[in-house]
Amino acid sequence: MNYLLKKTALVGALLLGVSFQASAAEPILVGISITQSPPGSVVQGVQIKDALEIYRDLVNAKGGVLGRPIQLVFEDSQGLPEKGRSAVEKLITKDKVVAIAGSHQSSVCLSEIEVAHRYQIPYVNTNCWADSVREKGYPEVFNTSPYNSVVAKSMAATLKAMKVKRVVAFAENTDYGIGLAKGLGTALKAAAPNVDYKFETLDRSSKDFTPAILTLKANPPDVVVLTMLPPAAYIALNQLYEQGVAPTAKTIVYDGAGMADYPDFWQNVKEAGKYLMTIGMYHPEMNQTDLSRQIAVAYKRKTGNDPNRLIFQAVDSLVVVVDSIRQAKSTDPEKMLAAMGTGKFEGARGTMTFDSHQGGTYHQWVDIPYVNYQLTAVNQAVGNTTLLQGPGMPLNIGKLQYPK
Amino acid sequence: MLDSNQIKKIKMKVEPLIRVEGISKRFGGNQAVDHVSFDVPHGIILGLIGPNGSGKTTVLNMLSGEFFPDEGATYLEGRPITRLSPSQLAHLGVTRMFQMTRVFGRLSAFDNLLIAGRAMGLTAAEASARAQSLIQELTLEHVQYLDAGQLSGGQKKLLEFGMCFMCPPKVALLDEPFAAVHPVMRETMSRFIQSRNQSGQTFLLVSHDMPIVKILCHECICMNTGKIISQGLTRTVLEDPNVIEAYLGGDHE
Amino acid sequence: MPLFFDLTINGLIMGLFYALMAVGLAMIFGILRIVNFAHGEFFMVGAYAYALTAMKLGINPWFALILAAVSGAFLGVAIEKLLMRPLYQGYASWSIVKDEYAVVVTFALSLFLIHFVDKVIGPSPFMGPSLVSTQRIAIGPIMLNGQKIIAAGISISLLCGLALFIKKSLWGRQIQAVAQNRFGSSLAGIDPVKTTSIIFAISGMLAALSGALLAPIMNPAPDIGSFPALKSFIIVVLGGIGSIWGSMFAALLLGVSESFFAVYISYDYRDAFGLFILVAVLIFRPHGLAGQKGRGA
Amino acid sequence: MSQIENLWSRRLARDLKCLLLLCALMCFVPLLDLSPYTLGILIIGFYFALMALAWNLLAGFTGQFSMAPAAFAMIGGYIPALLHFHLGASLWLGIPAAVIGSAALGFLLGTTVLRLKGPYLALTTLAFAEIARVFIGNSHEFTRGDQGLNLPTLMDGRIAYYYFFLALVVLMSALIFLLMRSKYGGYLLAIRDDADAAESRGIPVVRFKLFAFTISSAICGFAGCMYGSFSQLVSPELGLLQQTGLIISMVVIGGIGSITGPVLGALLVYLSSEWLRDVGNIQLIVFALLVMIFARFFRTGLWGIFLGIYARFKSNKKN
Repeated sequence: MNYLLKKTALVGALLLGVSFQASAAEPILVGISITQSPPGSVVQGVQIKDALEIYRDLVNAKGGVLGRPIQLVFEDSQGLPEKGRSAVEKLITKDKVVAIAGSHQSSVCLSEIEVAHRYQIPYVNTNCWADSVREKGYPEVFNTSPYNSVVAKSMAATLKAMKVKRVVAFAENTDYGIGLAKGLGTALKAAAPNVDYKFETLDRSSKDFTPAILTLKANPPDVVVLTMLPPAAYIALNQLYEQGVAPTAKTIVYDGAGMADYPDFWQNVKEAGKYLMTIGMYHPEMNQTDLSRQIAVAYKRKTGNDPNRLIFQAVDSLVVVVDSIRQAKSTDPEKMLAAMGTGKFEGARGTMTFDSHQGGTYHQWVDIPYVNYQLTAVNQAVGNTTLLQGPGMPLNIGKLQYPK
Repeated sequence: MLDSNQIKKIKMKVEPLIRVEGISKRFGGNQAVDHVSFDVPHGIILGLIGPNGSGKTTVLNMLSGEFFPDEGATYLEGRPITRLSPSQLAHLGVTRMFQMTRVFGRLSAFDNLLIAGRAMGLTAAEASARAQSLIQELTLEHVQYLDAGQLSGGQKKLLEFGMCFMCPPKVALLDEPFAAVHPVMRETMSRFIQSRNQSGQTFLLVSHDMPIVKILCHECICMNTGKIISQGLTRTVLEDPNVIEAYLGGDHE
Repeated sequence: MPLFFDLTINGLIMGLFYALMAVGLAMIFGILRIVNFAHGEFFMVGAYAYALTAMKLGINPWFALILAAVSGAFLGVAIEKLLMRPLYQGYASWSIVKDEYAVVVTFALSLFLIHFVDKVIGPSPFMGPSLVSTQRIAIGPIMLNGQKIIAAGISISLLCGLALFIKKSLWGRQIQAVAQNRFGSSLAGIDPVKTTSIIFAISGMLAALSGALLAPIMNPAPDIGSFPALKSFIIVVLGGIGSIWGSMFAALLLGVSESFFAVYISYDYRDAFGLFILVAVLIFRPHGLAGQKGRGA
Repeated sequence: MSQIENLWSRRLARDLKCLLLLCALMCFVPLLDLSPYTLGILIIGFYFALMALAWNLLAGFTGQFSMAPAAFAMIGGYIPALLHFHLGASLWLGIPAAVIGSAALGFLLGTTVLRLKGPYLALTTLAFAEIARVFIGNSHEFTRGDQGLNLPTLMDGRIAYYYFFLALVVLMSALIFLLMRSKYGGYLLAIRDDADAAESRGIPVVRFKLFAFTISSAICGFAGCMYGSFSQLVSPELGLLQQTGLIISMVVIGGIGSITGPVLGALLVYLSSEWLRDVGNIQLIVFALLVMIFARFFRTGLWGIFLGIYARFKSNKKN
């Protein structure tokens, strides 16, 4: 019993400490809802946290915004919609944050934006791809994240250029996975109607996808598309390889999640990662802004890893929050939202503006840069991969390699 | 013309209280009970004896509905009761006591009696009245409010007696009631049994304890390896050479 | 019918792994009549012990395998000493209290282990080093992951070894005795407490080993344990309480039927399928496929 | 404490008094004008109190160890959500549907599993819970999968919801009190302590097990539905095994086999785990340890500890 008491006392003391700091120099609080413990993807959460802290320090080093420092309040969504909802609820009602950012899983976003909408607090989506997040049409929600429809369009274009006949997609049973797989289907119908395309939904909590893969063995398709997130995607990749289904001289794996630049990618897939073709939201050959350079250096110093798209997406989402405050000259939600709706924002990946048309791209940074590249060696750094399509450039499918 | 009372008497003569017809039970390989038949007349204390594993407890379990016989049938006053559940049997007036005493451990002794009474359809008032009188009859006053789980083995036995007699049954099936009980308690118990029997209560008593069987039981049935080997007045059964042989044999094992 | 063939092989291999995970649980279930909800965490600990010692300390994988087994056994004994003693030292005399205590404690333990590892070692999944360099081997038409073959081989030998141990060795016979009748066996001079800690050691060791063997295949993360644990629960009941052979049989059956169910019925509900079987079996054959009917479970 | 106090009726009465006292105190909490967030925490605490009461009715009063309470809450939440999502039905149709639906499911599950005992019962109910969760979580087309469904809210304003849930807790405790004071309550207790003995004392065991199981499922379903309408979101996470574990732990810490215990446990455990969120979110680690310590060393739970102190206090006053 007194164990409990001690703990609560400790907690109380800590809370006091925090609130004291806060009152010292009244900072601007920005709420960050990320996954910090399983079952969600903690790897993503950690990257986003690092990136946001780096940018926060940059801003505060320059004297903050409106003369006030930025303070990030982190909450753990555990990658669960329910926890995300209560986390955002806490950030808004208890910590009184001026905006929410950081979320990186569509199912969580979808429950969080409900809360943001209820309290009319700006919500910047860092990495939720599902179109349904945009289709809700909530004026509080702005998206610096990649989005399924653009990914689907680009993948369809690539597949068309490859002149493939048969494509099979493995989709995880989430809004992201199924959404992208379906989107790819419709995009393919438009781009290359003669391609025979079908997708299977897999339970991402399952550890053995071999049965699904075995069905392809007799007659492998030209491309196996993965719309799954790690770690399930890693397992699927390995099992595709070990069953000899892909990559082969006939079949290539095309990753639609942009997982090739995850820090834990190579420690989870070995040989199976070679020849993986992937859509990427970042590549060193993208035209760098000086912000992105600063971030890259700082991130390398902080973590020892090369930066990846998630780092820049996170930074950009905070950029939007900070600059909207600067442009609105106020932390009043309405003014911030107005600024976000109309303003231009110099992000790490270029100049961001948000579409105002309802639908799949509502409040989305539409012309978000992306690339297509292929991994050609085990443990290859993203910088050394073969770039099939530079940002905003035409696709050069000729460079695509197949295993001998 | 016969009045209803006389008819009842005649009926009692023709209809035994319980009739057991050729019941058998086997567990896996071994034939625990093998075509056993006997009657339990009204108002008797019938002893069911036999060495360990002779199947007497199994017979009791089949009578009380713990499990059903593979073959054969059992009747209560001519009415088939072979496939009734223990609770149904209890309501018909066939109630049993377990060898391992079974009381409701986390409730006070008094509550045990109350619940037993309510379960047999008494009102709250009736139940607590009977409970009080039984508590006295069984000399449990000093422990009536303790959790039944805390009572001594003997006290538990007495309590279980009490629960059986909240609504006096037609027949009480007692399984080794005297096993591991303090002598004083035995006294209380056998007095209780006899006094109840004076007022016409029928008992079927499974026991090892020959002295007490001699004292209590009017008639006896001795079983061995699932069959009845001797049956009749207690004295004659106990002197039956088969019975002695069976017990000696039992000891040799 | 190559697909049929492939599915069967794959199913059998999965089944073997399931078996290795489950027998330990079956033994605990058999001797204490409780469900160890932290069983999956044995698996997780094994996987981590193996992968970390092999990768961070760079020691030989085979040696790491042994380390994993030891750590599992150690954890098992620790749990038995710290948490399970009350169950059979008259501390919980009522069965309901026993079940409740067992579930609460083992459940809390699993929660603790998962989040402890998550905080201390970190959340990201990683692939343990394979015991063999070649990642894939072709045997005729069948492609197999080299690690899977080795792991399957080791599982078979372990399971047979266990069966022999239970049947032949003195400890094994003591275990059987205690499982049948704790009280009686203690009268017969067998120390049930010691026997139980042996059981926990074995159980932990086997689960940890399966974790280590699957580390290169299943990319362990802190919450990896829930998957093998659920499978094990199913298998234990299918196999009948405490029946080791039953569990092995059930494990293989589950493995194969799952991989067919996945292909011919649904990938989505694959993990529910085993549970369906479980419920069905419990309804129609409450004592499992192999378990014999005792008087009152 | 004089021995007669040990009579079930007395124990139950004392229990209810304490609970009503506790709830009376909770009535004044909103006067401290807490942030809506803190109120929200308390409301969720009440939700867990309802679940704990339901589970305790089964485990603490009837001796049936179910692992499915969370699953029934999830089902109870999803029934109105699906009705709303597919047919646009209002909550006023949804709530009774939720109660009836979960009761019916509980009845069906009960008829199949209640012949089983101890670990078997736990495992089957666990299997049922997982099936329900996998099914709801993976039927993406029908249930929107793991992203969950939105529910219309019942009333606006946290204060209103707070008192609503508090009232529900009081109501539910009162109902359970009445049940446990009646002879049927006695039957349940008898079944808990020794089902075979209860049977041969003339209590139709299976029927009353089923009765308790159905009631408990219905309460869980209702609680889940209410929770959904409060958070305006139901997701498969409601049915996670961890949730059941949380509920069990609450009952154990609070004190199993009582009415006050579960409610007290639910509030304390949930609040403390929320506080611990702020210490580098190690709440789950600390919390798990706490549960083990309690289960191991304070088996009677807080309620038992309290009674012990109360008794000593009483006897001191006598001499």
